[in-house]
Amino acid sequence: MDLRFTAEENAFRERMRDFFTTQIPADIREQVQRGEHVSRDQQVAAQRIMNAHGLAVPHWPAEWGGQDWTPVQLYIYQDEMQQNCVPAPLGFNANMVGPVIAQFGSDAQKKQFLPATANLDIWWCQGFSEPGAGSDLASLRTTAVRDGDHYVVNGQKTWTTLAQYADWIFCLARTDPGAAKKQQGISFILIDMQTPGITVRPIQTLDGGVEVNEVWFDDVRVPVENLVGEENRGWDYAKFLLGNERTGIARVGVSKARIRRIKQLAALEHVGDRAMIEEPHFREKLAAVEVELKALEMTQLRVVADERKRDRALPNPASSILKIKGSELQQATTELLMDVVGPYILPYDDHEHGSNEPPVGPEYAAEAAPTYFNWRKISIYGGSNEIQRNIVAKAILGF
Amino acid sequence: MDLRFTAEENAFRERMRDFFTTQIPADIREQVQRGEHVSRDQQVAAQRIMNAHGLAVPHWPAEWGGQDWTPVQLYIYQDEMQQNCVPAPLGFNANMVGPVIAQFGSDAQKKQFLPATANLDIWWCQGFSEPGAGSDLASLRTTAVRDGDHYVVNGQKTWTTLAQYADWIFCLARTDPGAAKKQQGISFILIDMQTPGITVRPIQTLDGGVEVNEVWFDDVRVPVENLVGEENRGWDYAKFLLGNERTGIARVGVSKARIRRIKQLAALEHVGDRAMIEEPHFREKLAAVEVELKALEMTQLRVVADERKRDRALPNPASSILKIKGSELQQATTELLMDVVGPYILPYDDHEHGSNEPPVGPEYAAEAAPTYFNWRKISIYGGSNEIQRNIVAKAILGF
Amino acid sequence: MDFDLSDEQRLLKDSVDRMLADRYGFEARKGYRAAPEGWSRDIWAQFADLGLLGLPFTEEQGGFGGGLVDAATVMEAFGRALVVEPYFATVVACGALLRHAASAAQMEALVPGIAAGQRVLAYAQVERQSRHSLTAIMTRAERDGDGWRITGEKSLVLHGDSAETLLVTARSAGQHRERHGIGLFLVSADAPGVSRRGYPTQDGLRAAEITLANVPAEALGDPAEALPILEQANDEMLAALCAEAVGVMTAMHAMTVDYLKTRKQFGRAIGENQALQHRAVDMYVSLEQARSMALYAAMMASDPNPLERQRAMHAAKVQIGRSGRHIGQEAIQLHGGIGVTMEYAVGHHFKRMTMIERGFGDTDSHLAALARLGGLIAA
Amino acid sequence: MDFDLSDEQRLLKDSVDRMLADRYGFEARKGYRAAPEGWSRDIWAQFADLGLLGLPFTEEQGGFGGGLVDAATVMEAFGRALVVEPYFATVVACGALLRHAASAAQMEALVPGIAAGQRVLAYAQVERQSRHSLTAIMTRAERDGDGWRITGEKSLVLHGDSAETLLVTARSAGQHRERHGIGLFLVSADAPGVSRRGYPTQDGLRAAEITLANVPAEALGDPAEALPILEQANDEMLAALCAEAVGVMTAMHAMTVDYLKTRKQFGRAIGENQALQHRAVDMYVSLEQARSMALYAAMMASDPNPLERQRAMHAAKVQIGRSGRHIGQEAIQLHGGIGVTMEYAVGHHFKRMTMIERGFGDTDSHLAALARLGGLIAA
Repeated sequence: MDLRFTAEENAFRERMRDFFTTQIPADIREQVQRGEHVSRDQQVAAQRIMNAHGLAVPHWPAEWGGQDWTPVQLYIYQDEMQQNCVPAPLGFNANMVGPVIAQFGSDAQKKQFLPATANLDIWWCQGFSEPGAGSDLASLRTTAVRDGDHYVVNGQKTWTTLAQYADWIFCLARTDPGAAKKQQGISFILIDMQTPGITVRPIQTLDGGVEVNEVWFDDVRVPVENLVGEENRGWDYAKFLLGNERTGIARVGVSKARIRRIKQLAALEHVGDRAMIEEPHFREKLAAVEVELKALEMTQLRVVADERKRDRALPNPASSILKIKGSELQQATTELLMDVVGPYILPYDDHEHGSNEPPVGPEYAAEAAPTYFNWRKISIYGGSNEIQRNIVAKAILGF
Repeated sequence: MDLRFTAEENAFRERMRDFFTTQIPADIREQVQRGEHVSRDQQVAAQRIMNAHGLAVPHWPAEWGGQDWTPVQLYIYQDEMQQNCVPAPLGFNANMVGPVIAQFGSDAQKKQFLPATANLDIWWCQGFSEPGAGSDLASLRTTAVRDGDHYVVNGQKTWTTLAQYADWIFCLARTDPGAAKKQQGISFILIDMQTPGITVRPIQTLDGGVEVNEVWFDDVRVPVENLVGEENRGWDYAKFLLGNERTGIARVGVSKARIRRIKQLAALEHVGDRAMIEEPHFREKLAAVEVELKALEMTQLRVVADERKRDRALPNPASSILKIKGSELQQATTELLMDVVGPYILPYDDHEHGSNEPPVGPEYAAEAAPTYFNWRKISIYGGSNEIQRNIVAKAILGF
Repeated sequence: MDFDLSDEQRLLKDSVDRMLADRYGFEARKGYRAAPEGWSRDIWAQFADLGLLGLPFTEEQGGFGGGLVDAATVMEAFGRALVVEPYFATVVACGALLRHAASAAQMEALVPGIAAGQRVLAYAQVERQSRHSLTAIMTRAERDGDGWRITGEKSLVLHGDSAETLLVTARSAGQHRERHGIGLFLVSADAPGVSRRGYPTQDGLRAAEITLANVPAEALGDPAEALPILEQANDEMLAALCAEAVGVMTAMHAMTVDYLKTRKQFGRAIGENQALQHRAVDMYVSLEQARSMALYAAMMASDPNPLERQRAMHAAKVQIGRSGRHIGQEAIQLHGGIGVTMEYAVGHHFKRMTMIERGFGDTDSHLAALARLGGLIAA
Repeated sequence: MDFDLSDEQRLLKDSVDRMLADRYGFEARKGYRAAPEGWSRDIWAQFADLGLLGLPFTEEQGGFGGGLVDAATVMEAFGRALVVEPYFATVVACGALLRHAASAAQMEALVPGIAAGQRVLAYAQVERQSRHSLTAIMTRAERDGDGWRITGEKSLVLHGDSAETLLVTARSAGQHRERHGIGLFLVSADAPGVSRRGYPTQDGLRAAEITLANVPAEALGDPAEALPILEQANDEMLAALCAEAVGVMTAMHAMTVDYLKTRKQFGRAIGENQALQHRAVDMYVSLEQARSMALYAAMMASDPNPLERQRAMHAAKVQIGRSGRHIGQEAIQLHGGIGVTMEYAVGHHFKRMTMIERGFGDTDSHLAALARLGGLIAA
């Protein structure tokens, strides 16, 4: 047992840090640091730089742009990306549909989609959730009925993140309504968002932004060659996809970056005569989160190390722990940020609707409350923390 | 709405405080304040003084020694008793078997038992719980089989508090094993602890003391006149009994007294150059508990005020809230006491086994850890906090 | 001791509840917020008709002689419905300031207009650096004949953009953070030298940044010794906010329980999961604790002993903050996805609760202040 | 980075686990505690046979050259079984002190006896007023020819009643709480002037109050500059305690999950209640966090940078304390009645956990110290 990083691993970290801090435009990283959403153009720009350096999809098969990295290297890559406020390659592309196509897609699909997906020439969104389904994903009701060499898709998806930016959507749709179990008879289908019959309606979230949407399919005709893998086996591909994000989910680097920022701002904010960072109570609150975060980082490294011994096709229930604790700590940092900002969390900066006035109060104040509001979602989406607890209870504790 | 006590109520409080602080021997109250158990003799002495002044069983019917007090007066009486570290009249007598006999007993039983019960001439213990039953009280297996003018009792009870001191035990026993529901066919029977066939085995608890026991009944012959009320209706009487303690359960006065003591000790203990009570972090921890305690006191007063409008024979589900929060806060104070005592919580003072050496460290240190250990029970006994949550979920929230 | 509402109080409560049930649904509220001022003058007139706007003033002054319990009753109902009109600013905050500071003549000049719904007031107290301190005032008041001239910048003035009249704190003497030297001044919002920038707040209300450049003003009470009155009024504001918060929490809890009972997943109501039931129970315990402390705050906000009063208000704000945070976060979590959208009411309550939790001193600062005062229980 | 045990470490772990499984059941442990010294010399001899008592010393010194990870492996196993023998006092605490302070000659004189199980040591550091401070030392050391004489009172000396040899901190120079002037001294427990009062501790171990009246002693290292070594050794003790705590927690969690699965109430296993399952999951998350931090502590306890090392140790003790408190309280609560009796193992684990949580600086004091050092993440 040697819990330190090797010299090679430390050198790799230096290389990553150097790349992220010198190659990704500072304005993009600063915007992420402030807690603001990046624009579509910024997301595309950052990912293309990474892709040009072979760093957008390092976990993909080598022939499609992957690097042959160890789990520890992948971890370091992700950690440095997060700590340096670099927007991660679009998850729907890099972690979701890309690996599914690489694993289960036809050769034609791989050629058509993988390079464009890695380079964010295609912006993907995910059509899994449906109204009323929530965590019971398999109860989906969207149908795809075969009609000649097309599927005709009808139904409604919801919580479709950034559908307003998307070129394509990957969907689960029911192709065999008579299947014995609800998990059967579902297919995994790729759909061009330009196809007639698709309607996108934005849903405004608590922070005032639009990140998610409802998407309707009204007799949408999709060529059968857009089916991934076999018909009626979509549930298997979806499980593969959902198990893919195992360790980065804790987002320790994101929390570290935010704590660093909180400490910087707390040196500027004063309570009475004293800088906030000098307040023992506040320092102890911060330290308590730092302790849990260090523990989570070590937990994550243990899971990463364990990955070498696991069948990568099987989900790792330990990732549920990373999700539970990681989301709690990310949420805790958003509250600490509000502590620092103090009364100036109150004004609502309506920049989404074109307000161009300077912020009320310090410039760092405007995103504090929206970030807190928005980040309540991270213990809900991707399998709520309640679902994660059910998974741990069953898969680890044996209930 | 007027949330203040009336002048009459304040005068009543003064009278109670005066009585408790001048009539109950100081050594007994100091022992309670230190967190030590009182002896059987001390318990009897205190209760007899109260009874001589008509203050042992004020909530009983007037003809058996009760006072015709309002719920608020009863609350003030209890609060002053707790705040002044007076050992409450034995609960098994005053709140459990006494009211049951007064309500459901025969005239002969009332005459035989009530005055002696109020005066603690009889020390009662409770034979409800059985091994393996836990909160599922009605699954009890102790039997009482009619044989002429006796019942023959066989079975085992557990968690029988202070059975080693008891003269009599009130038991639930199954008299009709063929009853349709497990709550039916149970009878409420009074048994002299001197009867042949009774064995008491002490159970040592975490604090090292013996508060609870196992009690075995081996062909114990009990005269039929010791049946309370009707045969097979014991479950109703037990429910009446358990619903009787509704508001005092929060034990706000006990927590107040302990916080007062913690503040006194924290002025004596030093961390570096500073008295512990001057440490901002410690003061804030204390204050946080004081806030919740004040809220609980107000909650308790609201429940007390509500009592006037309620059928006193029905349990009040709001008392579950008092139980949940009251036990949490009592337990929180035991941890604050350990905070103050610091390293000297470590020595185990084996006074139960006749150690007569002076305490290691300050004299107030010895009880800190045992109190913490012992008080874990208060969120378990009398219907665990999990059971209380089930009650609130069903009876108040309508799940 | 008596926790029952009087007949008058019950009447007040019923009429407010009825009006809100009729006029203040989720969609209706959206409409009021979309108005130019961010709230509805029509609803405001209804408040006047119901006597709510004159509530805290005596009948001689043109009001209805309501006490803090009456105010709490109204505010709790407003919390449930998330009322966006400037009731807190005009009636609670400025009402308390006027009652404690204004002369009979000043009352006579102002109260009828307030009670009739013709005059909206705002309390301009916060400054850029003040962080909830009542003494960190850099705005200056200088004598000008019989009157005063005010110069300075006021920030986060609740409903400061739609108010006709401003009550402004300013320093006529003394040093920064000194207790002596602070006065309360009456300023007309359209006086020369007043410039205002209004904006929406995170919880759907409105506020303004206000610059005062040599603006003519009238003193309310002693121009250099207003602090005790500001503190008294501040504590009454806190009591009202606590009551409003209880309304907000009550609504969040009720919506959550309702959602758990009706939302079906995996073929059954999610509320059949015991883990979620227990969490709803813990929310309920938090709610009842908050309700108790809001009552305590209403009782203690007029306590003649300032130290006891302040201890009580710190404690109340701490309990409200903790309960509100717990209930709010759990309400969102248990609602799942729809909890984080603007399309469903619970998120709006969560946002209001967050701003109450962190407004007028956040939970940590009140806890620290209470600890400095030695807590609630004397050693 | 490599989290796997080496072959030697796995061998060590297996042999310790096997021995404890054979010899250290709940009833057996009760017997060991009933012995006059409160622990078993027979078991101690077995530890010697397994090489555990010489573990931290080099082979040249007569030991086995184990590192902090080996120590952690042993201590975690001991935590699961609640070992009552003086391993922490003799091997972990005094072992670390000797390794850092003793001369080759002193090592030669002491280590073989320790490794063979013939010599028990205790570390006499705490004093009545010191409250975990390493510098609050009033015990005096005065030069006496080539040697020293020690006078003072030491308190809460773990296994001080059965130790043959004491390592005593004393001040040969400097003022109270000054860093300079502190030395570490070797004292024979049967030397004239040593009087000891042994007593049981809350967690079933033993400790002693020790009075030293002009007792002859030998200095270990510099008699006035031992503090850095005491700090280094203290951090190694903390790392070992963290590992032991993980063992204690692991056992409590396993017992609780097992109990939930087997205990039946209302006709079914109580573990079928989802609310209880989720609480067992939260305990598991706490446990894994603690396990991670204990590994971190083992890694950082020998870090050459004292500041980084101390930050890490404070953080580890905080995490261990929080996780241990959470897991311990929940384990008792979920066991119900049997959890609060001495007749069932979980309560004994709970008591040991409580003493670890509050020994060697409680959670609050380590958190405060970490905060004073600026936390773990640089701004």
